[in-house]
Amino acid sequence: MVPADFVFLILATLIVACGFVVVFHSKIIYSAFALLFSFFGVGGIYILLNADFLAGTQLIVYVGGISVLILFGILLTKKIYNLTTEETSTQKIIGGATSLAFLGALAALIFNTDWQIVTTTQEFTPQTLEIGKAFMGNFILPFELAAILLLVALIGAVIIGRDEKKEEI
Amino acid sequence: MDNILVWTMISILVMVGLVSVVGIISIYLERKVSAFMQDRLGPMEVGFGSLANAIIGKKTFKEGRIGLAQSLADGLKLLQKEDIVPKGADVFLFKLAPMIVFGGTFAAFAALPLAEYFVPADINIGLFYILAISSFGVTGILMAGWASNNKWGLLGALRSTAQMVSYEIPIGVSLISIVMICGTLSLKEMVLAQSGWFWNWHLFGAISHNGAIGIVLLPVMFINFLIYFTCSLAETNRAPFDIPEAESELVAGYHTEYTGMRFAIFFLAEYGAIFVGNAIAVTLFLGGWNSGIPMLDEANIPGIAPLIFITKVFVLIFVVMWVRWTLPRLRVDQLMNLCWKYLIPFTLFTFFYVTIYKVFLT
Amino acid sequence: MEHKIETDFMIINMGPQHPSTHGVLRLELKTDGEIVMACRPFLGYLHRCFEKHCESLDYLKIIPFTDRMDYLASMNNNWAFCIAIEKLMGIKVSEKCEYLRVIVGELNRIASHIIAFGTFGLDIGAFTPFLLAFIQREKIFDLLEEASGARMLYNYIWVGGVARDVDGDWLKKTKKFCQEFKPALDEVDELLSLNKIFVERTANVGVVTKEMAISYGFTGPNLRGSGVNWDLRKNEPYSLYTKFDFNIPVGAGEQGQVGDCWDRYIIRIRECRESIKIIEQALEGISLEGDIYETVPKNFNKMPKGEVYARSETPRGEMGIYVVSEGGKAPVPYRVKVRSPAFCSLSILEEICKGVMISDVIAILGSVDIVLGEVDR
Amino acid sequence: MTPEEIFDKLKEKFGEGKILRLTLPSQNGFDVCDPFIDVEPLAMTELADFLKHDKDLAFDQCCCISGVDLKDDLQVVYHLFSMSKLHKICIKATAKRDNPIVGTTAHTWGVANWLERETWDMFGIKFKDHPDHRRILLEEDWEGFPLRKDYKFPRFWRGMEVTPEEEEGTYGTQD
Repeated sequence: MVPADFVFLILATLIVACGFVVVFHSKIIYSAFALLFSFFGVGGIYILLNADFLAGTQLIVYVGGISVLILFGILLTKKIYNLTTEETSTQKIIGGATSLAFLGALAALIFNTDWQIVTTTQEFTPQTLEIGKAFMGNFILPFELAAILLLVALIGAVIIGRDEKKEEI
Repeated sequence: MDNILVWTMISILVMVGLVSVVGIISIYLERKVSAFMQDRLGPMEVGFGSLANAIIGKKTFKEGRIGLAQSLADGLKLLQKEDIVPKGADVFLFKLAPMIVFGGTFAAFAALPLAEYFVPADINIGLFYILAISSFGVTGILMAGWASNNKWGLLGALRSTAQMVSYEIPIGVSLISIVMICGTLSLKEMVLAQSGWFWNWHLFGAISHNGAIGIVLLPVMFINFLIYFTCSLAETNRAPFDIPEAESELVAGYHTEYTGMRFAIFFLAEYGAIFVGNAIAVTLFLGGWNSGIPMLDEANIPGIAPLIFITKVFVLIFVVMWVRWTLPRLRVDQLMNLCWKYLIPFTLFTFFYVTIYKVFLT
Repeated sequence: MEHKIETDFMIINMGPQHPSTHGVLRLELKTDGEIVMACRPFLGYLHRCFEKHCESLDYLKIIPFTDRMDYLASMNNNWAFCIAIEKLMGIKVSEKCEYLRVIVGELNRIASHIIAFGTFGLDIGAFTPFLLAFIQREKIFDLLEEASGARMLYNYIWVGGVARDVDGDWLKKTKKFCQEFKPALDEVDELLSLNKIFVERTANVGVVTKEMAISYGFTGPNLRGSGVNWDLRKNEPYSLYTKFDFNIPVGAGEQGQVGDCWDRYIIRIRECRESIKIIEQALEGISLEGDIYETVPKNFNKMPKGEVYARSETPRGEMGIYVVSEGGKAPVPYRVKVRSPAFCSLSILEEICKGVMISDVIAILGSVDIVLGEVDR
Repeated sequence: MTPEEIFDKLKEKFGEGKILRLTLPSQNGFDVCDPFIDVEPLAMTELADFLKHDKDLAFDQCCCISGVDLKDDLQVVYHLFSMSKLHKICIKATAKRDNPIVGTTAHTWGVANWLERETWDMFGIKFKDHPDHRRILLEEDWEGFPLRKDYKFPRFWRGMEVTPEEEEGTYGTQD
């Protein structure tokens, strides 16, 4: 077993375990934190796959951004002096059936794919340059579209936030 | 393979040492600097001799003259303190939080280029990595504030998060200017690009990259540096942006309920974060381990490169402390105003300027 | 489709153990995020039954108790009480004693103002001015210790006189202090008063209009901060204050509106300068001839029947002492009521802390300058 | 205005029934006192309003509100001052001990709110229509009114011993 496999096992365990916590833990705050660690583990996997830029983005966007946003939402909505904010699951049968079906679909996908196993550890090559070239070259249109979308979202958020405040006053 | 493992282990050990030493030295410096500014003496009694005496039980405390062992003694004291977990706290998260905060800071240390031959993890996207990993600390702070079941803690955590998330933007944009000039994200290469005379440093327009024309970058680089420095103060919750732990408002913010070693870990992490923040400033703007005088660098004195680096960082840390003991604290809304209405537009302007420069002048 | 978003207020207890409630005051804040919707002060954590004690103590024995009310300005408390008793007994105090009272009273006023603006800076987050000013406060304490024998709780001003005489050496030291104090105060002033962040934090915050200030019983620097030119030392002169030439600084809204926190703060800095002026003039005027016990009554056996309300200007404002005496041979007052300036000033908190931010509550509380010992008595 | 003029003006406005008498120094057995006017306690609210808002009187500053235990009665003493006219007066409202009620002045002077609460706290004098009629210095559940002359200090409070046994009876009693 090479060190990379060992690290992969650790990361995979982290992701799966945290995923279980996200789904099954009764306290929503635990779910949120577990989700965060799950994201973190995914970032680790990216590094193992030599996708360094993607890993960094994963950390910045998901760990530093989205998870914090989720946590923020939870902290602001749930009362601090009521630590037992528990979520119960309803509709167990439908939920179970859906997830079983989904599991089946995934399994089918996994077993039907012709996996190509790379045996040699590839030499680490920086990805940032290629990504940058791709963004500014072939994929300039989607890139700019995404940028405009984000800008629109930002302005929209500002407008919504401002309107609410006016009503208050 | 073995070589790499050994080397990694050594690097990790050195970095663990560096983090704690940095913490201890910073705390000592903080006390001495504040004392100096306030016309006091600061710690005077606890020297290494008296500390040793106290440990073995002798009762002579008159050996210290400038209190060198004060922070060590404080650390020892905190280690012995009772580890109190508040009654309503969420025990697991409460205990986990300081580790995450510390982990975030410590992980950032890995990519610091102390010298050309000593970069513990010479990652290709070093700068990006540090920015990414230090956002991990935010979650630890949120965790601490929430888990301690204290309203002041929660308020502090919320403030801290809002502040850090906002100030990451001007930091990122101001650093992108440098990245554009260097054309790399690797911290090591950035420092290498600044070797030679001190006017090769990015702060002075990075003459080495561009020749004399680089001088047009000088004003924006100064602005960039100031913005980065301001934002790094905010990122590390230092005065005048220390509103998350404003002791006169929120008691102690997110670490109100922490005692003993857990509190000490928060402190170490905080000073570690200050070190990292200023280390990035030194690496990107002030030439990293280069002394600024080529003769000195070429002399190849062993160990001088990390020394120069750390000295530069501590000079900046001194400025941080200077600012802290001089300025009052901003209010939350003023803090956000500063970020969104002043810093971000200014960074966008410098970013634009550098883009124009890069496209048309090189 | 209409969304009804329900929000919940958070109730926060600020105090009684909180770094900036200046003692053991509890504020119950109802907050919506960072905005304070309502603020309710709860007092009494330092209540020591001063008025009840007074009803079983001799007149002279009450004086040490007055020290413990406003422990930052004990001299002025002693003085206020003595003025009331002297008014009751019809005693005219000798000029030398009056001079001494003015000197120690003004020294203590400076010491108290140092705490006031120092801790105010501390509340805003500026640590250094506080400690720089404290060095001067230590010097004042040294002087007062030499005069009275104690550093904070002096028991110095007695009915009809003062407890101890001073010598020429002390006067010289006091003079030297006056000269040293001015540049030191300038330093603090420079460091804090016009600091951009400090002004941003305090100007236009906690504005108290003239009418509100008078209605809510603001007195002293707080009242003057709201733009009312009112000082008992000028408007209802007692002791020797008619002899001295000094100005009454009045808030003018230089950085924001009249009556904001910055105005209340700057008044105190300026008052320190005026106090120095008074002390210097008093040092010129005092003569060391004469017996300080000359006008001290030998006993309190023949108290007149009656009641007096005497007020005087302490650093926190106007302290009124209402004494009811049964007359005859009763050695103790029938009733003593203290109109505490900080108590009255604090009552405005509920009114002006609506819709401000948590940090502003701290600023307002700091600018009003309360001493819980005096509020609770 | 002199105390006599103030007294006459008030009497003219409110009549004999509400404005009882004026006492000047060395009258009515006093050796020393500030001039004061005795008034009917329940008339205090409208009286305060008039005192503050009348152009000639203009008592804008309420210096002090004190309670006094007169053994048979309970008295509230108002020291008023006018910053614009520079005159002062003392108003006394005497209420019966068994049911002491005085009209509130909290709507007129802001500071009266707390001063009246303190008087209620210490003397148990009720203020009619007071906006926030709670104890202020003592605990909400404290029993008795400490500054009354017949107050006995309690032995226990909330199960805590607040007066040691040997000292019982030595506090809070005159003579």
